Amino acid sequence: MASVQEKFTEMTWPSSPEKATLEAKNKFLGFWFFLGGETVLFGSLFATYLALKDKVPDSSHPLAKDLYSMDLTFAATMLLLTSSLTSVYAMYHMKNFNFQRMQAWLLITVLLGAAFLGLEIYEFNHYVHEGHKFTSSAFGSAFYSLVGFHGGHVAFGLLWILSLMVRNAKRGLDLYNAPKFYVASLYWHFIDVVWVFIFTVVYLMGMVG
Amino acid sequence: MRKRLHKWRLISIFAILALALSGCGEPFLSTLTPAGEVAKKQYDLMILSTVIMVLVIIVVTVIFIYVIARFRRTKKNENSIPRQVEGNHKLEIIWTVIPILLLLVLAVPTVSYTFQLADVSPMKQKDKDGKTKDALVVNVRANLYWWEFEYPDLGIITSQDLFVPTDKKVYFNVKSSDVKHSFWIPAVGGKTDTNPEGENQFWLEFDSKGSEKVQNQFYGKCAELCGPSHAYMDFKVQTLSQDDFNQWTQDMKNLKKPAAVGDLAKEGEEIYNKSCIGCHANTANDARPEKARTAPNLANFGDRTRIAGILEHNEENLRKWLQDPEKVKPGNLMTGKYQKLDDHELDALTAYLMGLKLEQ
Amino acid sequence: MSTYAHKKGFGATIWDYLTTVDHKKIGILYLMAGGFFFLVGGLEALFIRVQLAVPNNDFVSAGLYNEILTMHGTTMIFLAAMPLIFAFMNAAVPLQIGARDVAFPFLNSLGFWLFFFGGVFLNCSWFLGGAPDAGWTSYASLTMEAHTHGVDFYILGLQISGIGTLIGGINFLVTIVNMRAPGMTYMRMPLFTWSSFVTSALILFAFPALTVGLFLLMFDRLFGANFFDVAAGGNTIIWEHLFWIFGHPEVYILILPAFGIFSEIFATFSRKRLFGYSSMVFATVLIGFLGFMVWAHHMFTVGMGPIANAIFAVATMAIAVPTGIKIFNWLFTMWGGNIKFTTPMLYAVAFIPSFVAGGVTGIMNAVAAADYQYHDSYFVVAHFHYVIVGGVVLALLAGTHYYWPKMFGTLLNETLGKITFWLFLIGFHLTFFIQHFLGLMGMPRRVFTYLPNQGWETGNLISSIGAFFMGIAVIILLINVVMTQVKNVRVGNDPWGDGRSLEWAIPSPPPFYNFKQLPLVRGLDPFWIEKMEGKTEMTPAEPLGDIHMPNPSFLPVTISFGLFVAAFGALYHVDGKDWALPVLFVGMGITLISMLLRSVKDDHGFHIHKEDFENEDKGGRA
Amino acid sequence: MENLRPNSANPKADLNYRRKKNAEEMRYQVVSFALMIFLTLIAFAVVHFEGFSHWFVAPFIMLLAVVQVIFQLYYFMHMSHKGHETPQLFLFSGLSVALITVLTFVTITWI
Ligand code: HEA
Ligand code: HEA
Ligand SMILES: [Cu+2]
Repeated sequence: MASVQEKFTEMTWPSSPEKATLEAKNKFLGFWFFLGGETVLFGSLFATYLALKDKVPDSSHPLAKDLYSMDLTFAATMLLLTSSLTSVYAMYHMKNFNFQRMQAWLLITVLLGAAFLGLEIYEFNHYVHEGHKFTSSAFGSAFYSLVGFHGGHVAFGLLWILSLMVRNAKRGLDLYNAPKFYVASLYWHFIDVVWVFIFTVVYLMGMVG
Repeated sequence: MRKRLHKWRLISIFAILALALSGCGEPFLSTLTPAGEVAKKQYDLMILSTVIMVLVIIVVTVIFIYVIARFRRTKKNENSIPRQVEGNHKLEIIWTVIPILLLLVLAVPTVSYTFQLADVSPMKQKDKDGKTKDALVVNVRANLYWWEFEYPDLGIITSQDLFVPTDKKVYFNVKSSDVKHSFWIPAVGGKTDTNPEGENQFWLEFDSKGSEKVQNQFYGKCAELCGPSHAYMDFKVQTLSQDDFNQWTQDMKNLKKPAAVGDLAKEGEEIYNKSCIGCHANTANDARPEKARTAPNLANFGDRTRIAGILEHNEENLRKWLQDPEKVKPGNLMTGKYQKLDDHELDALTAYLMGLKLEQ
Repeated sequence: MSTYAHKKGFGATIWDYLTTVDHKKIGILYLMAGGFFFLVGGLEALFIRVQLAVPNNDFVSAGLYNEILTMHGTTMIFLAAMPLIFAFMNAAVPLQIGARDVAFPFLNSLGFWLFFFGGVFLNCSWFLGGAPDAGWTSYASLTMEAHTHGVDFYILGLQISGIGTLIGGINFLVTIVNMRAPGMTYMRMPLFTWSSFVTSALILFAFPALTVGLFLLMFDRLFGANFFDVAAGGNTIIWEHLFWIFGHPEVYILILPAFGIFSEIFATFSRKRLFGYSSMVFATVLIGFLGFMVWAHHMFTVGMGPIANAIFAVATMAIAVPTGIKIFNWLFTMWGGNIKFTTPMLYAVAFIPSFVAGGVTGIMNAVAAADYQYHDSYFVVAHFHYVIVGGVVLALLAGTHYYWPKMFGTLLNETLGKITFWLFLIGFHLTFFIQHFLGLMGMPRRVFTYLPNQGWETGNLISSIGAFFMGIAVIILLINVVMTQVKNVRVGNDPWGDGRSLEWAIPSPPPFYNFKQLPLVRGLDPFWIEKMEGKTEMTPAEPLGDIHMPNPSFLPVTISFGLFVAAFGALYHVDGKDWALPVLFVGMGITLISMLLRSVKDDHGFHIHKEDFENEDKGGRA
Repeated sequence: MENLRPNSANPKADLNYRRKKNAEEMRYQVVSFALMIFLTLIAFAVVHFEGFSHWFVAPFIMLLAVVQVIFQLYYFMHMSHKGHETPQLFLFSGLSVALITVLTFVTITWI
């Protein structure tokens, strides 16, 4: 078993640093399990949303098809999908033991994620002005809970990746932090997976009516 | 071993004793004395499943007793080491297949009865006035600790006491106006939840033989925790022959604004009109919308068998209720809705309410 | 390492337990906390039975009864049964698979403290305006009406302890997958480990549904959302589904480890290999799998329609098959065996008829059309106490006696143990058998009292008498525990003499690193195999080397405590209290700062060097 | 731990080999990304051109989403690599529970 504090060179860097120590393997597997649980969590939120979609107290409240706009959703989708690719690049450089490039790609990922969040906040704000509020109808509660939980995951992911970047900026890659980077990137992909369903089930299907 | 048998004997004696003491429960309340088609079907299912379960228990118990009697460690075999058997495919197949077969025997009637009990198609057939063609429909509305029964095709509303004809399917639309409750008449059939967000439909049939045995009165219960007085959310079912039922509906329809008889009752009427009528209607054809009907309809109050669903129907108890309903039914929604009544006012109101009767 | 702590006095011992990341000590913590909550829940049960002993009783008021009833169910399920199961999982599973530690020692400790503070928070409600009173199921329509903070305590308390449980579950999954000793293949794992594995998986998939349900309820009650407000388009059935999507797997979360404990006990005291091991594993997995497809059998009367009812009815019945496989395998484990009736074995033996009786009434409940009669009546109360008390509680009592030596190094007194057993068993049947009939005679559950002349008096009185038998039994158990610890007669590795799995190959209690050298596992029941070849210890799979151990940490306590504080802020926020928001932020701050500390401060653990072992004695052998 | 240490005698050659393999894999990733974007575009386009019936659009875009997610899981999250058997099992179990939940909520929640 390799030691976590060992200093590495390109040559000695293992080919799967995210699973090179027992701690790393545990973290890797534990995180996947966690994602399995998260799937159920989001499944429940999706289910709730579908059951309460367009359920409003009276006809003065806007419905899904009155609200969602294609441009905004499309832009948000592109941002988040792209950030998934950039985080893949980061992991590519991690495997090649290229710390600087990894950090750079992570930074891009974080920026894309932040832009996505910005759009989302703008969107929520816009809806609230149209009378679609968290507290105005069951539909509103369900919508903000599902999309908001996802947004919360994005925000948490951003903070996580940022703090990993800052914490390890000086010391570079080793077998103690490599699995952490890797797991954070898995989390980021998972957020993207959830978004694929959100833009399909919530937005696109909402627009169809 | 002897100790064990002893214990089992003790328990079964207790159980049998208890059963003997109480039989199958009270016939107006027990699911074990079914008095209607639905309850009978359910009783059949209970018997069938019990038989299967007893069979299972016997098999297990026989093996069990044999094993623990036969293979005990004794001084003699203290150090012997039994053969380490891995398993036995034949046995394992047997105890997989037999339960599957038993379950099939149970599953078929289960599915079939489940569909039968859910068949409410007659209540969907309406004539051109929007009335149900030839089925009696009752809308049951559950409220915090009281029940309302509306006969939509007859234009009658009653509360607390449900009136039904015997030997005929009665169809129910059930719902709740506040929290979830559940509508249950154990001797006549299983329960159906009254949900706040939608109506449930089901049917019951009250047979005349069973009704006779209980002097035409069954107990109904709320079966879903709904707050402090959940335990007191009882109602009564009065069964009538078809003719009597027709008579009853006629009487109810003809029930005029009640005329108070006597000075005391007249006084009571005044108090009633001042303090009670905002919530309680005193005619059977209350035309107000559901939302406005926030308390039990009192049109035939004098004919009821219970005060507030639980107390013996007499003047003393009525006074007790009117004086402080909270004492009788904690958490009820009448408490605090009217001013305190002094002794005289209580007498007056009691006299008035007790006079709210169908003309006989 | 207990000697280490003892030398330093009481304060040091406390600190040691507050900061421990050792799974064996965490097991003891779970045992103590879960045991405490069991007493609380049991006391509540006794209050219930006193109130119901006679009609029209006024021992407690209507509102208070509902609080006691709710807290009894909630406490027993979440704060007693599950933690006690975690106690044995922590005490035994790493040892059974030949691991030095669990996969995430820190998270393991965090899981415990989250559970603990969640439980304490929930019980604070007693002193702060009233406990939750909407039943352990807290159906949304009723909880939306609740005017006290009771339900909010339920929501936040369960949320906190639920996270702890989820963390614990993930920890055990990874431990079992990644940390097995050389040779310990999946199909050589003891059945308790297997059932812990499946249970952990159920936790992983079931708890998120509860988490979401609790969130929705919290949003509605504390932040003005409308999920369950029918007037605003909401729907309360959503809660029922979410609760039972969690709730049904939950009952298998409870019973599977119980099955596991009994499997160990049957094999040990029959001195025989578990009959049909592979079908036992298969049945365990199948029960876990089917457990996710049947939740709506709690909702037959809701009005889902005959199609849904029929599907869920048949799916539910299917569970009888794998459970039956287990029952018969246990019987045939004893068949031809050499059975010794120790206290744990008595519990195991008594479990079979008790649980079968409860299981078959489960199948009766599954007959949807007939369940319209059983549902929400005492028949259901009888069913689930037969499976829970006759299954889970008997297993916990059995496990307490069985694993006591491994956890504490002493043997509980057998005579007192047997007295406890008989009193408890008789009391149990006395209490709950009659309840079947009460239910069939029309007695609804969750009633705070009942009127006379409905045919229920005798039954209820008998039932209440039975409960007191159980109470006395529990008190005798407590006496037994105290006596045993005072006498402190130490035992060796394998005090039962017939131990089969790895935990019995090392000292009782084991050293904090468990195995000096990882054992080589050569088959099912590895220790038995070695014993049969005349050896007294396991063949090592590795040379003596340095052992890596995790550092203790106080952060799990602070992280959990922060949430505990924050929960008060969230709860009183709706009352418009000025201090509520600051408290919320301070609490979250404590938690977040602790988490940040954890993540920026590298924690590489420490090593025990192999030289240190050389002069250490090997511990007594049985 | 087959991946702990380079197993060829010449570390330089080994390094080059790994570099090449990583680069090749990265190319796959880019291709799958392009496909994902493409699928997304189709989904948006189908909704944008309002000519299609609801009964076609809904299942169709769901299908696209599923395909896209498979790309994410198997390529971006490396679920196709070996050593991912247990993660697969647990992810799909979670997915099944989620699916049943969704199914019931759209069928038997409203009475
Ligand atoms: C440890 C807990 C536990 C366990 C193991 C079980 C096991 C089972 N339960 Fe139970 N159940 C509860 C805890 C548990 N339950 C609780 C707490 C509630 C109420 C919650 C509340 O409302 O508050 C409940 C309620 C409940 C209901 C809802 C009743 C209602 O509210 O109307 C139903 C309905 O189907 C049910 C069914 C079953 C079935 C089929 C099993 C099966 O797993 C049983 C299988 C076992 C056997 C069948 C015995 C052994 C088998 C054989 C010997 C083989 C041969 C057998 C046959 C052919 C039949 N349970
Ligand atoms: C693990 C779960 C579990 C366990 C172990 C128990 C154990 C017991 N339960 Fe409970 N029960 C539930 C889970 C459990 N229950 C649930 C989920 C409900 C449904 C709640 C709801 O409807 O919402 C319920 C409901 C319930 C009811 C129905 C109430 C109603 O519907 O109105 C009753 C009534 O008899 C009851 C009784 C008992 C009894 C007598 C025990 C006994 O076995 C208890 C034995 C233990 C003791 C007797 C402890 C003795 C303690 C002492 C002697 C104290 C000593 C004190 C100090 C030293 C400080 N329980
Ligand atoms: Cu269940």
